[in-house]
Amino acid sequence: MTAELLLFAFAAGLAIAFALAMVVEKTPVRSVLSLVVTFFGITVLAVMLAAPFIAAIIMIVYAGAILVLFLFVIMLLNLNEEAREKDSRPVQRVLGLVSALALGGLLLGLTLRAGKPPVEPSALPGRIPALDEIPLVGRLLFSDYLFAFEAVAVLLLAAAVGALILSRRRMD
Amino acid sequence: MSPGTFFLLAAVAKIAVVWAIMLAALLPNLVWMERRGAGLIQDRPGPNRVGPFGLFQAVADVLKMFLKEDVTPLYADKLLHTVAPAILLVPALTTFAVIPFGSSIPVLGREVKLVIADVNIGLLYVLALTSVGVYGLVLAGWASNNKYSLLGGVRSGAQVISYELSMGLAAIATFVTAGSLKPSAVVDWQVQNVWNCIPQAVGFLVFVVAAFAETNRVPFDLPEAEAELVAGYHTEYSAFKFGMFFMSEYANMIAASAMIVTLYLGGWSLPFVPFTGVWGGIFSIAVFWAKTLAIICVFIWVRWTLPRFRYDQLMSLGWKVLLPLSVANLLAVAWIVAMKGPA
Amino acid sequence: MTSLWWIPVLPLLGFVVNGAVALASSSRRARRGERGGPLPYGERLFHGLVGVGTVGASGVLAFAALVPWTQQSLAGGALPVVETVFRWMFAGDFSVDVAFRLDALSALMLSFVTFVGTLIHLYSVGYMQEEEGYGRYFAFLNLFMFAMLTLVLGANLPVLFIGWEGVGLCSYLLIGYYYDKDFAVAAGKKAFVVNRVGDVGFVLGIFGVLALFGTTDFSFLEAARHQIVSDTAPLSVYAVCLLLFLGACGKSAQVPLYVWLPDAMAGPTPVSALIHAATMVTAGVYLVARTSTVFVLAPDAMTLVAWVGAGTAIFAATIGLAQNDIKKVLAYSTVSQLGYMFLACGVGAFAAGMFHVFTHAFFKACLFLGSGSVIHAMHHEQDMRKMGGLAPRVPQTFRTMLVATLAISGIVPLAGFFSKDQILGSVAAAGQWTLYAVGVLTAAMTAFYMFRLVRMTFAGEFRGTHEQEHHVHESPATMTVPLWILAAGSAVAGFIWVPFGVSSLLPRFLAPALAEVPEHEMSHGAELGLMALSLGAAIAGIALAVRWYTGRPAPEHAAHKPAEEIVVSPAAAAFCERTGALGTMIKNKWNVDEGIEAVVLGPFRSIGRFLWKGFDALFIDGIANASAFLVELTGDLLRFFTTGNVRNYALGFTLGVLFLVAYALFR
Amino acid sequence: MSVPPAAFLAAGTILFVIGLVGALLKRNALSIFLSIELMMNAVNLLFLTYGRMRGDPSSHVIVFFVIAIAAAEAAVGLAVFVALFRSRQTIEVDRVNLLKW
Repeated sequence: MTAELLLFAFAAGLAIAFALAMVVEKTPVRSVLSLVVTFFGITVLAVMLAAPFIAAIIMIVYAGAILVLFLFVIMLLNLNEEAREKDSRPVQRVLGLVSALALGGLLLGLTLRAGKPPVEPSALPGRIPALDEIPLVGRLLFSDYLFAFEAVAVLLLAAAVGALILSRRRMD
Repeated sequence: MSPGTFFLLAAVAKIAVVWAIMLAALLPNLVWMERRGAGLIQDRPGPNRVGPFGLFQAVADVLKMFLKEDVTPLYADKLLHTVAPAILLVPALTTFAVIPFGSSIPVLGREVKLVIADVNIGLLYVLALTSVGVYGLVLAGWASNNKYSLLGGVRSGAQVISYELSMGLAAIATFVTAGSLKPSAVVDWQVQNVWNCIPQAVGFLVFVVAAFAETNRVPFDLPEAEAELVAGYHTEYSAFKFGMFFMSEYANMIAASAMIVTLYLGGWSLPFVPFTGVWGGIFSIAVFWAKTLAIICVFIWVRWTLPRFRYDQLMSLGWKVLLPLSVANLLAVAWIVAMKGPA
Repeated sequence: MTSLWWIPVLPLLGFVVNGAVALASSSRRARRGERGGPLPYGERLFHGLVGVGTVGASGVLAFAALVPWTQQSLAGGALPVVETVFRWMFAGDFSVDVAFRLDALSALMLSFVTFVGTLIHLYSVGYMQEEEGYGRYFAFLNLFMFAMLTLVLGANLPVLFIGWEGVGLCSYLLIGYYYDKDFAVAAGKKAFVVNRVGDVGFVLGIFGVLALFGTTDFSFLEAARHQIVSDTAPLSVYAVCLLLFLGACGKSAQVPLYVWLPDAMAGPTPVSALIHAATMVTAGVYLVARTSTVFVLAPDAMTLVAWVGAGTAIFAATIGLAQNDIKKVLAYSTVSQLGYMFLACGVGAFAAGMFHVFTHAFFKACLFLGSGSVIHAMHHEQDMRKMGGLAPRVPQTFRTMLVATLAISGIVPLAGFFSKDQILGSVAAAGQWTLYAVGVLTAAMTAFYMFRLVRMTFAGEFRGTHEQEHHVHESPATMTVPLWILAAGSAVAGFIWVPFGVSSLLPRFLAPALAEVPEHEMSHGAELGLMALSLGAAIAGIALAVRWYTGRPAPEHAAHKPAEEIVVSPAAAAFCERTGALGTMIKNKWNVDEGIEAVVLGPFRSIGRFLWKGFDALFIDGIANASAFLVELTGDLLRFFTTGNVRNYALGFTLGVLFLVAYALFR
Repeated sequence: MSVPPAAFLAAGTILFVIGLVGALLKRNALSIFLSIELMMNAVNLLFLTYGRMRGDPSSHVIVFFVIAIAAAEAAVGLAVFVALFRSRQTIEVDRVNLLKW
């Protein structure tokens, strides 16, 4: 009981703290690393939500591939530090902060209101049994979501080709 | 004793066993093995001064690491420079959480499966850890603020990511036959049927080659190619931090060997030999480590025998040969399994 | 008999092969920068072999199919053979197959189309050898044969229509064969456009047939024969007949859609012979004869056909009287003869019309090829005023042309006599004496202008330049052999009508495929009298032509005069002077082209110009410009918001979401 | 579930807002991109939570798709940055304002 709560507090705290660090940090490499830690926290939360498969996928795809890609690009472009000079758009800055926080407050209200479960969770017969997540997701992917699955496959291919062409050096 | 407490105690005991074998027994002596093996292959004695056959060389090495001065370059990113070796070492050590290192032992009337955490996403767990390990290499290279280090880091990152794909795809094929993502299920399947290295020879080959690349071992040790990059990503490391890199290399090697054994060589099992009772369990542990050690010997043998690849050769091997091979293997296996119908 | 579809397909193969080789060859020449000049011998041999070979093979197949069928038919009647190749399209009850049909009518057409076609292909081998576009020429000629055979063999109107449009296309392509000459291009366009007018009628006619009979398959002919028509209102049958006849008018160059045919002489002469004399232009007659069972349901339409035919016959003949271009004379002659054929159809003598189609194919092809031979000899000089005295220089051409001229003039016992006499006899038998008089007058004129042509070309002394005189030579064997064969055909083709035994061969053969028209009995004596009358008219025309066009007084320095100033026959010129305005009108071809220009094309151009300047430029463009201006204005206003800074956009986006969420929350 | 789902929802929303703040305030295109990735994962977390509450495994599939699309987006986006950096030597969004016309 309390162990679970403790674990949640640890993971959520880790995620939020490092997310903040990511935003505050001026060095892009450190930002990326902070985000990795945040993802680690999210992964733990996902496991707690009986989604170990998704958790592993987040770790493999996000931490293992996407963020490494970010690191590569940072190293390739040699982006060591963000510009030190003052933000030339203070209005934008203040307005952005205010609106983001306002939106955050509203969203919090919205999610928490919608967060009341429609049925008592324990009464739900179709609760996801943690052990059967992978076959369940697999079956859904290849039945109800088959078209979306194929579409995403095509999208990934297109993205790969597009990325290649975009980053290719012009042969003049 | 409640089941919870028993489970906890058993887990602690299993962790203790694994780490004892790996950290205390295997890891230091691997260095000795490697150097003696090199001597054997290169027709020279190797370390033979410290203790009988130089067996205490490991102790001397560790002592030296602890006592040397720890230098951090002036313009390095100190935090990351320090964290990087740890990031590399931790995944290598934690991989063992999902590898079954023995059959099972009856303790106090309960069967204890000899695997620390028999989770149903074992393979994904391993892949996730491997992908985290990349950060150690890349950050070490970047944090050192040294061009050789940076090049080594980028190289190793690209290499590990490239070969991770083939490795994962090859491994998935074994899980397809076993019908589960649990490594223990794969071993069970092999116990009941046949070792995977026979029906999935292609996948086995791909996996072994990719494992060499994943561990940055010769012939794929480009990140630390001394002829071009001094020492690659650990050029600027010394003393204990360097020791951690050193350790993690061997820990990775052990982990990779253990994975090979688990997925393709029947894990802790031997054909036609039943493993029952306490002694059977203990014997299975011995079998597992013996197999792992044999694979490690292959690693060492290859290191001192083969020349290094060029970087473009490495990439084209990974993307143009291994990846298509592993995909084809996976498709073939999946087709055969699908033809056989649901198990 | 299972190989009917090979007959059209073989020339199609020839087209593909010839076309591909010609394309490859010309692009190779273009790459090498070679321009002009005849093709090398090997390429010419290849094109000639493929072109003549495929058409000849198709002819062999055709005769192999039609001879047994004809024997069977004459022996005791044979049903039409219909061969379905594949289902083309279908919708509900309606379906169209690609199918070919062999019956009496198509057998008759098939026989002379393949025969004359092969001869003309052979002739072209010699005639065209100097040409750069040799391969292209043979490719198109083969394509034409494919289309014509499809037209002839088609077992339903849509398939017939494919052939119909195909021959039109080939006609266009071959008229414009010399595409670097403006007049050839213009003539091709004219032919194409005028034909479209007729084709509109034909297409609508096909729909009309579909509406009346529920099918376009030729089975509707039998339905019409038994008067099984969905809509018995005479008006709808009448309309369908008129529409089909409009199509026929376009293709067969009847008044007022004849204007394209004389211009079509811009194409190579063998093309004129094959397409614009022997085969394609008779497709209209074929169509009317084919649908004769429908036409007889609308007697008024028949009358119109007869009058249009007779009118065309005499109208074109008058123009032919005063033409100086050798091919133009023949062209107007063709129009005039086609008029005869329609005249026959119009009075219900469909068999006689088809008979004239058959004989005309021989002597008109012979005449055109002969004129081609003359032109060849004269190095592309077509003006008869520059000719004269060619008889001893090109004796074979002269002799064959003389035979054909006698045939067309209707001198007994050559082919033209029988067919023309049959037509005139039928007209008289039907009691249409006005039409008969027109026919006889036309016959006299025909004899006159044909002999005028012969005399101007071959008699007297040479009026061209010295170089031309020096170069005049007889054509090679590939040209003279077809000439002799066609001349022989012109001589004997008429005998298939002559009654041997019980009844005449041809009408008995054609009868099952044509409408039954009640026979008008005439006494034997009256028949002989009419025969003598038409023969007399022809002889009178010939005599006048021979008297006027002696060719004797060749002016001394004719060679240096422009053609306009050469007076070949002072007597004819004097006669023309005396007729005054009429003569001038005839010389100017009744000013039809100018009239069409003024009445049809002028207004069209005005409308077009109005639509261009008044409607399109002001109104349509105005809309476009106004909307563009509006967009520009809006853009200028909205430009304020596009700072180009991504963060601004992101902020705007966030604010939008903020409002949406607020709405969702506090709603 | 001993931890109330609201806690997960709150955590997800907070992470989302942090990402949003980062996306709005950061000037380095790469950092903005990182923030967007964070927002996506916050949403993933919310999806998983709702799925858990309703016992609906479709949420896992949706998250799976989000991750796949994020991968595609990252590939193209980073390629765009590389191309941008090649032509302008910077990826500061304030200095890149070609979206104007």
